[in-house]
Amino acid sequence: MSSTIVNLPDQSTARIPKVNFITKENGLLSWLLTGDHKRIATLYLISITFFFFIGGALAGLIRLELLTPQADLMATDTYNKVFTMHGIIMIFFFLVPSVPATLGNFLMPMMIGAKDLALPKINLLSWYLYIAAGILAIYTMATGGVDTGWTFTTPLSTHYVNTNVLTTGLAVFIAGFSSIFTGLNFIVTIHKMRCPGMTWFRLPLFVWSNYAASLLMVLGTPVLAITIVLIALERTIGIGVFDPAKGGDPILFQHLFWFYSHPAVYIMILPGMGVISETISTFSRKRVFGYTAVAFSSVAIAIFGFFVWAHHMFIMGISNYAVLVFSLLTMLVAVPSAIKIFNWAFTLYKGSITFETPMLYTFGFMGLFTIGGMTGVFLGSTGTDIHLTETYFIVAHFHFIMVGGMLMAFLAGIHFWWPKWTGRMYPEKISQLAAVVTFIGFNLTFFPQFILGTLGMPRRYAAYPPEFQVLNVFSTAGATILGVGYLLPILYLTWSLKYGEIAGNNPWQATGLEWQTQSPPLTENFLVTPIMDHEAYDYEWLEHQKEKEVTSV
Amino acid sequence: MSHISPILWQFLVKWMTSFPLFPPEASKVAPEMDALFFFMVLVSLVGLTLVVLLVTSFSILYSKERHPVAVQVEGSTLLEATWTIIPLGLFLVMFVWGSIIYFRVYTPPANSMNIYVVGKQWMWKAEHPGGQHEINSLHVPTGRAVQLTLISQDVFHSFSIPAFRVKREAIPGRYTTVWFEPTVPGTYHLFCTQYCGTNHSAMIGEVVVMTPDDYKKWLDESTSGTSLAQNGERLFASLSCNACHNASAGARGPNLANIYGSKLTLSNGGTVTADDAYLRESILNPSQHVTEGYAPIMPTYQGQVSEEGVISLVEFIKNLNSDYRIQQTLNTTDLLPESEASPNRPAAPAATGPAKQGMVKQ
Amino acid sequence: MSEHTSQTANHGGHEHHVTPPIVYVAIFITLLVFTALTVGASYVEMGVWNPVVAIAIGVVKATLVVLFFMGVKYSTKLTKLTVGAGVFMFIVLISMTLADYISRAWGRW
Amino acid sequence: MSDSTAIAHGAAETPGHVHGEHPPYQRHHFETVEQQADATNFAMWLFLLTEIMFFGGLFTAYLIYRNWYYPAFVAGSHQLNIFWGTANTAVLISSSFTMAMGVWCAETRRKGGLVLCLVLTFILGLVFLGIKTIEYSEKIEKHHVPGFHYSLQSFLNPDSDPEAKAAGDKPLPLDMARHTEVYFSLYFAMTGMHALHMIIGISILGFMIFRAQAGAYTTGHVTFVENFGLYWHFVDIIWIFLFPLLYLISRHQ
Repeated sequence: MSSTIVNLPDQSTARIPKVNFITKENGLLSWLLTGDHKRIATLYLISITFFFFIGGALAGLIRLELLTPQADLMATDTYNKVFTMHGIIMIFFFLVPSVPATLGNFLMPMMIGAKDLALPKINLLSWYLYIAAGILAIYTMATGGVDTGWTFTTPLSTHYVNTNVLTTGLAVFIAGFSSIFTGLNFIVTIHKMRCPGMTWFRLPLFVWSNYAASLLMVLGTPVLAITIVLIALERTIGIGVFDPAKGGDPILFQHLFWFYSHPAVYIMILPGMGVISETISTFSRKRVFGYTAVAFSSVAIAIFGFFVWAHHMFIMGISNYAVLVFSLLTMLVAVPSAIKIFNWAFTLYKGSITFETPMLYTFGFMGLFTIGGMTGVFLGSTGTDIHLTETYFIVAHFHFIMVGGMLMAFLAGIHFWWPKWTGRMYPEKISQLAAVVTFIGFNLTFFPQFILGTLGMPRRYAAYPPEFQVLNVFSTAGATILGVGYLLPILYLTWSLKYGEIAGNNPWQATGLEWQTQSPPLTENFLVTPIMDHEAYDYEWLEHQKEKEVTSV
Repeated sequence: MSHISPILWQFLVKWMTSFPLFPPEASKVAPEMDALFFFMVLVSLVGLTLVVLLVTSFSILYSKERHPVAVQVEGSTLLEATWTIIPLGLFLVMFVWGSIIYFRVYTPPANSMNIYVVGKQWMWKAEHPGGQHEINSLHVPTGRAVQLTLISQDVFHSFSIPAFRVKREAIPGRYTTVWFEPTVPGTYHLFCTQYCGTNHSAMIGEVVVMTPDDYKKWLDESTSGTSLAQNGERLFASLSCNACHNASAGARGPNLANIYGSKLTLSNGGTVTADDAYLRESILNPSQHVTEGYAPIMPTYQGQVSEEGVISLVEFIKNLNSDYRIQQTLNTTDLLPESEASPNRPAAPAATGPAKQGMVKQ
Repeated sequence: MSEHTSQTANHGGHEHHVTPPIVYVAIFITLLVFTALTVGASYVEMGVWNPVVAIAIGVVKATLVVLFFMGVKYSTKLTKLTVGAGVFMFIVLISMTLADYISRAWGRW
Repeated sequence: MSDSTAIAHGAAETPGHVHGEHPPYQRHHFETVEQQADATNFAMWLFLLTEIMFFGGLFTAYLIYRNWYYPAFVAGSHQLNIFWGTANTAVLISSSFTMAMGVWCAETRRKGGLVLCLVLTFILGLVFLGIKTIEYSEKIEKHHVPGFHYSLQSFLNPDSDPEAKAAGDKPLPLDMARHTEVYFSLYFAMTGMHALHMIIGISILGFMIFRAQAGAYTTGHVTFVENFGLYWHFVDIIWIFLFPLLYLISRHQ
């Protein structure tokens, strides 16, 4: 028995299918005017990778600055602009669209047996909005940047800085609409475009979690939009809604902002959880343990996610009664995440586990997400929140969720579906190495920050007391390793586009409908509309299929 | 060791010698919060170990070499219920425990001494009742509950003392409070933790905890001569507050003696406790806080009094124990120099110095 | 408004409800009446009930528009659910934010 | 191909389907016209969901400040012209009615009726904006636009202002008078956002009138008209709430 499930076709005879979504049409215009979800996903993949590396470069600058206690690499205002742009680019231009707009866009229609998303033009529009917003953000950065922090806290952002708040706000506003359209498209598609036999409880869990995330996008993002409009009005003509000098309440801004921005963290993590459900099932050859619980926990997170926003404001002087309620609800929202972790762990039970790259990233996700989730409880509990909030503890916490969780899941997904997307495999050994390097680099970068936060080092500091230096040096060293871990995939994935082995339709022998079509898929995904006649993750059905094929040949 | 570069060597030495992993506990609430913190660390470690143990043991037991054919298991309601209910129970324990500490930190005891703190870009100004001013530092005695009344002059700031495990945002337009009881003399970090603009990272200072004797000495040395309440008294006079707020029969404004802490009935029918926040609001937005039986004729002082001015007015009104003082301010313009103010009763009836306009912004 | 004889138009053999114009006319007139009513009510002293009445009339009018002009009365459960979800989230946003503001007055905080 | 394969007989080969030929407006990725109509209709509803939340933020702000600064809100509200407000409500309800009739015409394939209804809706929309312009220009004249030389005159000294005088307003204390600016901020933000939606709607209407004349919506493809109708009615609903909240605060005083 070999220790891998990878099953590639005979390389001497195998060919990439002549007709696929990439070769269907040629020329730049055929890409820029496409309605094909897979091409739009490809456009998204290229653009978010670009923004990820911009955001990553800014993160590198932050870590370099923090190597020494003094603000010596850059002036404090430059540092403030750097971390602001790092936050804005990473959140609005990488994390929010990362899995949904790339993997989700690429896979969702195939997973439910549809030819395309319900609204292909809206899908394309959402990419153009994203690009317009991205260009605006880069323009902002080039013309002096912005130093409000990604949270745009009033009255700082409205009356006390003279950087490009308006253009940044506009960029975020437009990016918000891009994300609304993606979410809206997903919801419509999942409701209306499922193939015959694809009942709700036969949907892959990736679809469930993207559905939950889409709900958040559709319901949460508009509140951010109106908040930004009010900020812009406040800043330009001073309407006074958030200005205490005119009788406004800056806390109201916090309420409206976090009404979106807390659900936004679930927008960022839920699709990643979907990826993990797919990979962990495939590489343990087993149906996800407690499918229904995992599916419902996604929806539960989405719904509860709307009731907890004020936990970002515990020390801001909101009413203590509200603090109690929001803290209690925060504790409740932690439960579905715990359920998911244990269900994934038990999916391995009695499985037949192999350790290909996506699975390594998945293990990384599970460990880091557990730490990130548990430290979230430290912050949800009001008592410890007082000490830990606004310090590096919270920085470490959300990086464990966002980078350790979401980015690991994103990379797991990219490696998992890469052969489907391009028709070629990447080199396995080096990609496993990259996964391990990423994991080590990540822990070295962010674990010391928990200790820094407990010691009280505030976030967004360009200079800090010298006794914190040792841990900061660790963190910067880890960031360097992490950087290598992220550069490696770019290199070998690009290499694989031309030199990778031909993957065939189903290299992982996975059960999803997307694996039952050719790689790369056809423009309308399937030759004929599939009919779902089995449950999701039905490996026995798959075995059955293979036997059939063998006998029919 | 000559082949190791001096900088790296220096770094390694530093690493070996001073490398704090946990902040000092210097307040009464700190050990309590740390108990919860370590409980949570423990739970997290147990949880993480459990997950890691499950994943590794399953990975070894059921790797493809050992276990070539997967056995399909649908799920287990019992197991799933277990890992729903146990975390939920633990989280609820943390919720209750955390809330108890939260309420402790933000509920100052009645006998605490009050220090006002004004945050502005980018400094902290502390105003002691005895008239001591400090910038970016705070001197407090051990063994006494110290309440901070915080406000910001411009943007959100956050007053954080990690060694005390307390933190509170200073927000514009409203007082917030926090309290602590220092236990260990020493010098501790004071940070602004809410991002507040360019020099956010320079908005730091030190909290000096002293023994009560040292503290008394410090108070004597650094007094500015007039207490906060006396400043307030001058302001009260110079803004002609006493024209209405006096004890005479038929005065147009309510008598302010002993008003602090009392329950007031407002003209709109509501009742309110006259606390710092109420007093501040009544100065700046009087029409919403008119006491029953009075006409809404008081002008607003928004834009005429600085936050420090409001603080001294509030402190003055707080310490008004008799009509005598109002009458006195009504009639006196030049008074005897100030005798020493004790920290406990900073505004003990005493004469005030010549009225200064320093607190009044034009 | 007794006229609920629903016609159906043929869109590729799919049952699609077409509301008869008489219903629209009836709703239109009702809406105008309610508009007059709400203006009139605002001139009547009702104390705390003034805003309640104004909102109630607004809700009734909006419900009529949603049910008939927008045809939710005859649409699928999914559409009804969507409308319900919108109203629900709207109420969550408002009520949970107001919960903070209202309870600030309860204590010393 | 075996029967139990997941990739079973698709639509093209299945004889059960009625449509041998797809109508020209059916997009390639939909199996049937109904699926397309359902999907776009649902998408429109979801979009309206986002609109509810968009205005939700403004309504939240409104409710909070109305509770805080009630006298200022009353005085500010009395500055609005109730005649124009009521007229505008009637205009918008009428436009909603003509729009609903337009949808009916499209559904029953009456091209002339559809064009007429759309033109009427278009005109009523313009009338609404016209009246709004009159109201806004009144506010500009009186310096009641926040941020632009905002004047407290009408509130500190109601006798100087015929409208405030007519409403029997008492002078507000200075601090409360200043908060009328918050009221007008919200007034302009809310009605401005609403007017923006109207402008977008009217632009689309203009486009639709031309398409309707070409007969694009009266051959069974009514989805676009229906969905636009939903949008238009939604804008109407927003106004139905804005009107009492902004114009009718305590008119009896």
